[in-house]
Amino acid sequence: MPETHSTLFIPGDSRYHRLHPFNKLAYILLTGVTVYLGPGKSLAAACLIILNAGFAVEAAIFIPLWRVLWRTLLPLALYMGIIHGFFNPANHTVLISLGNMSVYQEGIQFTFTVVLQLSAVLSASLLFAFCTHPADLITAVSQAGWPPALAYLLGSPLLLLPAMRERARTIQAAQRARGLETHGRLSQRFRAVFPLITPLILGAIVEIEQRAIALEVRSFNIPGKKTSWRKVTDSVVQGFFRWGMVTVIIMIVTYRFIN
Amino acid sequence: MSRIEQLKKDFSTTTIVFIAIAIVINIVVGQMVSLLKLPIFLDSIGTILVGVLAGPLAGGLTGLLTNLIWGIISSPVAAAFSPVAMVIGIVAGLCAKYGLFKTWWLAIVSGVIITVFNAIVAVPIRLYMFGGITGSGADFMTAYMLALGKDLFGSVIITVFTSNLLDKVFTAVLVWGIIKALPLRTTSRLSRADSTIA
Amino acid sequence: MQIRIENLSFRYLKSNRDNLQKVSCTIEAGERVALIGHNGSGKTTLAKHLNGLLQPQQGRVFIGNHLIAGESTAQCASKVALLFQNPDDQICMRRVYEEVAFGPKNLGHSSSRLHILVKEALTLFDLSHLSESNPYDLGYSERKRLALASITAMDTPILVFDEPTAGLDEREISLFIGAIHNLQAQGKSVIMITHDMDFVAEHIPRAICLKSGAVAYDGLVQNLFNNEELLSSCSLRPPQVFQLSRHLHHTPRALTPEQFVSTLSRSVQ
Amino acid sequence: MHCLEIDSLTFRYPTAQSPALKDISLTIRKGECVALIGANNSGKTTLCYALSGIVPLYYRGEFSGSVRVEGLETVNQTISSLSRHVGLVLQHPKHQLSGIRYTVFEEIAFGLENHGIPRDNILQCVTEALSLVGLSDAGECSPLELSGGQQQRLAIAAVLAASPDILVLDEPTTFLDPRGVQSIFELLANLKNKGKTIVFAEQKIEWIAEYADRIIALAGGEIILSGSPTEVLTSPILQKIGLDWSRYTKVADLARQRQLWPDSLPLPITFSEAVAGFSAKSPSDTCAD
Repeated sequence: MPETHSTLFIPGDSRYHRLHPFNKLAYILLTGVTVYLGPGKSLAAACLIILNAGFAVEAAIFIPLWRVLWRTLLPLALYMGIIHGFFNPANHTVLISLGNMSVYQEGIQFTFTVVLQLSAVLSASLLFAFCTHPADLITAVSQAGWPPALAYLLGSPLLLLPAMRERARTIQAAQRARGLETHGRLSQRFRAVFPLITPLILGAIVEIEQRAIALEVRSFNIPGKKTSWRKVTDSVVQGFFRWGMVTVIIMIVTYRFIN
Repeated sequence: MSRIEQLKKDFSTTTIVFIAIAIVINIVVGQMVSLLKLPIFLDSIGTILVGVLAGPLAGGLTGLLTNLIWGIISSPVAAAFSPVAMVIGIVAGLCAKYGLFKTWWLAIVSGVIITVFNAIVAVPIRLYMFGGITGSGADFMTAYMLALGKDLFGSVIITVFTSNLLDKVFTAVLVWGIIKALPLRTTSRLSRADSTIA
Repeated sequence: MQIRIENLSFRYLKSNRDNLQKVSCTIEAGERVALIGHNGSGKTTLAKHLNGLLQPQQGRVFIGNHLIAGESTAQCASKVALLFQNPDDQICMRRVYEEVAFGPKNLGHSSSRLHILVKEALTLFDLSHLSESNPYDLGYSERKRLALASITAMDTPILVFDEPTAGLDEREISLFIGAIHNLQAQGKSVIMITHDMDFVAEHIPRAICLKSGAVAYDGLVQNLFNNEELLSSCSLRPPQVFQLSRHLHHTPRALTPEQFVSTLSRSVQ
Repeated sequence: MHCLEIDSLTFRYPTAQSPALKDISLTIRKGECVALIGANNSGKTTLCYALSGIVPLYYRGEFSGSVRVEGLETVNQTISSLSRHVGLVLQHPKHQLSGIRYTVFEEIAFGLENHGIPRDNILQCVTEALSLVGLSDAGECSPLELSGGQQQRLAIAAVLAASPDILVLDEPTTFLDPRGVQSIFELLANLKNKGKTIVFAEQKIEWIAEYADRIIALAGGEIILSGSPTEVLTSPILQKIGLDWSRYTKVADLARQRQLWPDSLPLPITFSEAVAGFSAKSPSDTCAD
């Protein structure tokens, strides 16, 4: 069975799934701008995290989202906690003393803020990744009248990926069958790079012409109005929210520049 | 040639497909190399290849989209670094434009230049979004620098620069070698190839 | 060098059935064997066990009395060379000559020996005049021949080819036929995975047919084609000459045009 | 009526030293099914590209002479305007997927969407194309899940959706297993019956013999032979240009040398012709089975 899904997308029919992809994207941007540039960093981030958790529950993806979130953030938080707790240049209030080393309050606070900010942005991004079928994003891009090339570039890598991964595996097998050592000493492994990646890259580049011709004969690049079979639901309310979010983003950015 | 004409030439259907393929190459080669357990990533090889063969804009787009797409498939953290990947593509394209991919030793120079610009863009993101840490082995270096009494900014700059130097130089030389191996009929279709092939 | 497979079973990680089921067979030095069966019958999986690309989950594989277990493919490569279907999955050098030399170089042949092996392989597949070319400037079928040459040049006692004739034209196929006869004359075994039953009928004496990972047939090609039930259950079509011979009620049924005509002349007399 | 006319066409790729096609003149009637044969690098692919406008509109090389598709000079057209008249199918099924459509149905719709065809018409065109190639049940599948043969039929459906009258296929069966090959030839026969003009490059002589009305043999970029399947496929010239006779022809030729094939009959190229010829020679077949 060939691998056909290469994204985080989990099918569903929740309200968050049905939102227009641009709204979800604007929300990520809004989250980012709010937690990094807006006033009340930690508090805003905490509120947004709670909001995102609500969305995740509504979309029935809370558990997978939570899993990716902590797997990404836990190592970061640990490294950060240790490094900043001990060495942050702003450290001066000792929290715990361990022999001649000390953990400082400023470093821990700093870590706490950064992790909160990251959690907010990451959860908003994951909501997008888990709840948006790539085809909907592509459709939204072409319906908005953006160049077809952009839709192609956003969409096709996802569908090319499984086949290319499979090719990478075959190339490894083929070159090992020709006596290439891929597990030996460091110098051997360095030397293995070229025979492994050259066929992958050259083979893929040689295909380009055929793929380009196949697109051209199907009028990929012609100017003029295009239609779309797939439909992405949009509404006046969604449009209103979208522009609302854009306005807030602009306001926060301006606020930041003035202050 | 007017700017619009160059833009059209830079973004022919062939180039668009090339960019899409290069994005996948970045991802797959990155994974392939991680299996070899080497101190390099090679995950910008497609970006640099496009930059050199199809111009800085196409290269920048390749980098940007690679990380955004990476964000959809595995972890949104990669998406945060998409400006870095974009700059790698742009700088590679500019280096090629000024003939810095014509020989292997010029490619090394390009690799160093790319590393510098990589650091310029990566450091602020790493600093302000991630508190200077990314959860990789390179963080030990940051910790060490901080312990030596350097400030956070300086520590992160040194970390980013040193952990990328070998990778970017190796990638640049590899790209030079791959372009040499490309069939003539393919390079003849790519807009900027002539400026590279000595 | 003999290949002996004993009760080999294997299942891929995500598979819901055994991809190889208790496969046993012995292939002697100098034999030519066709490995046939429909897509997904386990042909490639079996081939990958011969050089350590896959390790047996059950059963054993011997190459020349030597048990293959826990050895890296790079180590097995000096005994068993394996060619994958798509030549672009292995071409990595900038000149045809170097490409052919890549395998034997990895195996550590001396430079004088290396030169002879490469020259021979290039001649065998009519590529000598292209030895300085860039492989990717060649056409698909020339690259396919290049891949065949680079496997042959490794000078291994056992060669396994996956669909070696796909995409070759008649002249190129006759080059390949010449090559496998040449290999046999050197006492090397050739195993080829193929869908081309006409080729099998005319050039390969023995067939091993896999069906859902199990050996459904192992023996002379002639008898395989006589077994119509088995053929259709493996969705294989008998070769053209054989079909003609069957339709005309010849006995024994012919595999090659020459056999056909001699049977025909006997029946007329 | 001629729907494809080539007049003294010579073409050289930009980076090649010698021309890929030399002084080709050729006309193809509406509804004809023409096979192009030739060794590798004989110019089959380039001729397919010339017939669909890819040469010289995508590959801009040294082009002289003229190619007219339904009266339109290809040099003056665009690839997409030509796609309404002539559909091009390539060798590798995977390379023809648009790469941005997740279902078979949407894959076929891709070309129509680009032309701005309204939704209702898309539904109709795609449904027709799907049933024509026998993929009606696979509309909601992912194109990546299909077998090679199915993917190639999908590629054919995708170009047919723009309803061209002419179909040009460049070795569509090279990468397919026997079952896939059979399905493609059955589809071509079906399309021929529907009145489509078909030009296809192919290596598999035994299949060509069954399905083509006319065969053109190329070597070194020139037309060496052109005529009925029997004329071309039993010509001794075939072996000289790197091709070979089908097994049926070879058998009968050997038999003829021993007076076992009727002199009055031409050499067979298909199974049924061979059966007919051998049965005619020995009506009182004594061989028991």
